[in-house]
Amino acid sequence: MAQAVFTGSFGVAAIWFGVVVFRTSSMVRSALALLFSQAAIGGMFLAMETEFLGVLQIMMMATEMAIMAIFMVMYMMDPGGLSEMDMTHQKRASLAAGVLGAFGALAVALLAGWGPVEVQVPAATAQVHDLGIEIMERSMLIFETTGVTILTAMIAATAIAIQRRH
Amino acid sequence: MVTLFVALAVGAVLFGIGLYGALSQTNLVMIMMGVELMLGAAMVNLVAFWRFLHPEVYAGQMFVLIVMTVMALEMAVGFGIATGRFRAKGSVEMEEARELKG
Amino acid sequence: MIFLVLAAGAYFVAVLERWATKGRFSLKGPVVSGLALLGRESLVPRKLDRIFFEAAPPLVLVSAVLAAAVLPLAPGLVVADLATGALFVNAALAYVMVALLMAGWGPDGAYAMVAGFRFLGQLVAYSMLIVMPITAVAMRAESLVTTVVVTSQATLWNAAYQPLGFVLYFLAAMAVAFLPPFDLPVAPGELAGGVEAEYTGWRLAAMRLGRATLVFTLALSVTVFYLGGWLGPVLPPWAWTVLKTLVVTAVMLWLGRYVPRLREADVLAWGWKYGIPLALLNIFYVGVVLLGAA
Amino acid sequence: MQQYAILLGMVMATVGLVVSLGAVARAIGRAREEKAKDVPATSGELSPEPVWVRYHVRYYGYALLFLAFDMEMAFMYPWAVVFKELGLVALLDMGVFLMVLFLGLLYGWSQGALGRQ
Amino acid sequence: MKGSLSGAREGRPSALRRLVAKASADDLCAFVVPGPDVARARGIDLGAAGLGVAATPRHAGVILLLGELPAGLKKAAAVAYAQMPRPRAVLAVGAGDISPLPGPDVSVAATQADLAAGVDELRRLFAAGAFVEETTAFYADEIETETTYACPMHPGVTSGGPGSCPRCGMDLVPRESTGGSGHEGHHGAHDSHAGMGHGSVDEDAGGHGDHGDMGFMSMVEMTQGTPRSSDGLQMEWADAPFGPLFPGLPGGLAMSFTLDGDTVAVVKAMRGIDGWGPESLDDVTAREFPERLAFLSPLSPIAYRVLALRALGVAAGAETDEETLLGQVGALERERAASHLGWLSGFGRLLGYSWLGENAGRLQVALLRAADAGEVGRLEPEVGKFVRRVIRTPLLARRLEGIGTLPGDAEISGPVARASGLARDARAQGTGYRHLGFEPVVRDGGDAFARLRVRLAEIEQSLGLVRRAGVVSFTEVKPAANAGDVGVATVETPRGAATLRVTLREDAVEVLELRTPSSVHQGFVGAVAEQREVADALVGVASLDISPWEVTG
Repeated sequence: MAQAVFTGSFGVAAIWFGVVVFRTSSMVRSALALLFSQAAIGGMFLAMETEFLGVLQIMMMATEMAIMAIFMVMYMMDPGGLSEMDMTHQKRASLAAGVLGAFGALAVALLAGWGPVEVQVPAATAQVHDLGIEIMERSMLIFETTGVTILTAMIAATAIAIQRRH
Repeated sequence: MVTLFVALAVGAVLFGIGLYGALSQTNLVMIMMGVELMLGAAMVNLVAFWRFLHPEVYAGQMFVLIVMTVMALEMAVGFGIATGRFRAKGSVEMEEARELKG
Repeated sequence: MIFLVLAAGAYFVAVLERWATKGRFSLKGPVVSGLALLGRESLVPRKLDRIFFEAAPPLVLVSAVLAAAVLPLAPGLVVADLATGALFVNAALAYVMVALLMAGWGPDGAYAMVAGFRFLGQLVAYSMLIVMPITAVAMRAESLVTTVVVTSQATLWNAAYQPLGFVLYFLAAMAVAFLPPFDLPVAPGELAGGVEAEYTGWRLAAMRLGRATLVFTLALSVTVFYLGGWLGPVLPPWAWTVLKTLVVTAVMLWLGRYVPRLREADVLAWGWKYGIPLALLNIFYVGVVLLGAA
Repeated sequence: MQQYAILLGMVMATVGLVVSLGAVARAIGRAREEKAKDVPATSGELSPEPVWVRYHVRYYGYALLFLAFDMEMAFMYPWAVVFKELGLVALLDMGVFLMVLFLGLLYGWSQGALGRQ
Repeated sequence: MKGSLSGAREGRPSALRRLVAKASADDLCAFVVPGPDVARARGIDLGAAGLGVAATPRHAGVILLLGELPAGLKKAAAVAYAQMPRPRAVLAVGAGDISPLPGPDVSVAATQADLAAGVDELRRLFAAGAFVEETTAFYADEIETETTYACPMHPGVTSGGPGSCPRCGMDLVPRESTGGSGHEGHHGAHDSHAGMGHGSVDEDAGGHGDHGDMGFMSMVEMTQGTPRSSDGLQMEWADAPFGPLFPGLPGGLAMSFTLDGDTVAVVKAMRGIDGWGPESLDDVTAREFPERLAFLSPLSPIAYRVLALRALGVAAGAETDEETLLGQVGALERERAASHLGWLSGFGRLLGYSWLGENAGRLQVALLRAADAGEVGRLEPEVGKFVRRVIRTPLLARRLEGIGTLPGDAEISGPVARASGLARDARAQGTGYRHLGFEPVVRDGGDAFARLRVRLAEIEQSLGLVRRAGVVSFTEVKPAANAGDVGVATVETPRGAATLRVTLREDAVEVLELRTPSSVHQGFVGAVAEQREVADALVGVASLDISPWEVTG
């Protein structure tokens, strides 16, 4: 039960920050709101006894969303939100889509028969270890592919963003 | 059981918010934030499934790692594009993207 | 017990810092200036991001305390011996940057703004140099549990086992705690206080407290990861940890007195052009050595 | 589980400490409203104009590379834990992975991403 | 008012309040106006007096006013004082009238002993009177701000009151600007903001209707007509004053950087100190003229005293005797060494190199306090050690090289010139130096590091000259000149060659021309600072060693 409570409260935090992301007019705020939303998701992982992923999520998102804040401040007009200006369009449609999506997912979550629920999970130390084995053995090719993907992303990002100086 | 549903529900709501954001925002960077939220939702569900359905199969955790990577790469490339656009057009507004084409 | 040690440690850091900067060693110095700050008005700039402004000082302190919580002072003497302790330390320290970013953006002041983004750049430079050396440490310990990391150094301290990693981590740790010569976000001469410029009264006191705790935490992490934590003869284990930590702190604080502050461009360039390759080299070296041993 | 509870408790305690600091300060007195007191202090000049503008960050080249490069450690930590166990294979796997990433770094370097823009 | 602070906090003294009051008395931190450099140049050591020096008024409890302040600095001091958190106090050290600030809590003469006594007095005041029943708010016209309303998207659009923008219909946001008296730093700012918004009004008036709702704003339009940035990304610029009371620069030096991110795009309003300069030299008799000129340049008074004496001497056609010349040389060289040390101390503070800052300051004060050439000589070995150590500092070269380079044909003098390989030195022809075997120190590079090396070398050279001269003081012989005589003289001050041309009227001296190195060098501030990162820009400016007191006009 405690688990459900923790998961739920972190979940509520995640949702609340998620809402703030699109409600606030200050760009830095919205970036950091996303940061804390993701960190709360990490908290949910911890509550669900997935320690490694949880801590990793909390850490990764701190740096990545902070960097998102950089680009928000660079490219969004009026980053301080000094004037509450509206930068949305097709509001109703997207709201409908959002609600629809949410309810669709909810319905699936509730209706689908998930079968028996496991109560026991491997200890956190074992998790890290087994994940390592997984990466190195079964998912080795996925892992290496990820490497190549990251390489592509780095090259793409650099090639587009950086202007060559001679 | 309860926790699983709680997690899935949270995932669903987050996904909804993300979808709304991605569709409603006029600005490339904001759209990406919506996408980030949706990916976050996906991760929540994945972890929930792994934890409550197949804790012995670590492909689940691996999958989460991959999603995380996708998130990061999406940001890297997205911001790359944003920078390029901004340098070229002086803006990252999608509205204007259309205007300037037409 | 642990909290006492932490508090005492942070306090001694404050004393040492005063000694290093003001050149006067006084045990009651920090208390006096702390009280003095409490007694002064804590001003709040107009047109500010109130949430950020208020949240930054506690966030620095919180992340420092959390990082310290997973670092053992002695066998069994650790708040939370997490299975991913080594990773948790990084995770907690990442939020120092978030806090400083908030503090920089919050007050809507020119100096603070520049300072906040400077520190974000600094993070981009040092982050990898925190992560990779710790990875090498974990390789040797076969675990992310901090207590195991310490016991894995029973035969030889990591400082000697992987000196390269030690040096990189030490410098990166100084950068995390924005100690001179990495004090770009506070830079008294360049930005008149930087992120701290708009903080006064008790908020400034909280900020300084957080900074002191942060320095202690980082010194403690250096001790645990590289200087064999509590390992040592005669003295009780916790005494060894504290002793080593304070020595590391002293070195960190005094180093900065004798070199000029680095330029942001250099911090970034060196971090990426030398730091990361060296860190990778360190990992590879440790891997080879471990294979040789096996 | 209870470890997280302890950590959560520590967070609360720390925040409580800061809040109580504030409370003591409040007990001593509130700040007096005065002219120009709440304008950000800029070395003796009164410059109340907002600086919340689109800030030109010069290191976005690094930032972009960092975003991608950062992910490598998500795989590195579990790898480090099982390294000894798997031995050479692990070293080679990670070696390849890191080499690939390093190529990306070198490309960025060659394109001048590592530098003030 | 006695027994309590002018800037006390409101509240009936309680146990807790007494405690914190005592604490704040024990740890006094001062914000120095015009700056610590002036204090050191007057041989005053603040640290020894038990005062910490704060980088910003926010962190200070005491504002220390040093010497008679010109109007411009009084205004700045008023602003700084207004921004200090209470309890705050005013400590006047040899300062005359300090309005608009409230009357000083403690006022002492500008000597080390008096200052120490004043600080003790201040401690008593803090302990006793940090909290009083009721306080009065500090107010002065100088800190008045006026609110105008501007459209965030069209900064050109401003109005007196709230409303909505005629172009985009957005609500205008309040923006404050400083009222009060003359303020170049800001009159520039608004225009630049307007220019930043977009090129001109008509160009975007049309391109606007086609956006659907009025709320939506185009960024393309915002970024039109903005000056290009180095990497082609157009961001908005913000003005940030650096000075007159900036910790990393000589006190009084007032600049305003327009920042493009952390890079200086434009340097605005580099100016001397309001209400200071040669115009205050009118109607001064020949008798007190040297006195007056020396007073006007607190960072190197002796050089200007000698300059005045020589100019008057030439006017009178009087020949200065060997012994006086030697005395002048000794005094000048001692001052030069001290001034360079003072520059090093400030530079160390800017660089965050605390060891340099502290030791250079200590040596400077010691040098200025030396009673005779013998004492100066005894300092020589220590100074030598110090100089060699500074040169060997790791990372220092890396920090300074390539910063603050100047255009080749620049009309520079003094160490700045000698650091770019030019052997310009008025001493080379100067009487009195010949038989001391003087050779100008010349280094190549023309950047901040070369200037550092030149000054370090000159410190040792000057001490050597003092040793050979054997004296550090001279007797003033007031030459009796007749009306109509014209005299011109040039002296190599620590910052470069200063030239003075005077003519005598029956009762007063008329300054025909006063050419100071700083007023020449200030013209290059833009060249060394623009398109540099803030820290590098500041290093470049500081390396020129501009004395705001000499900046005429």
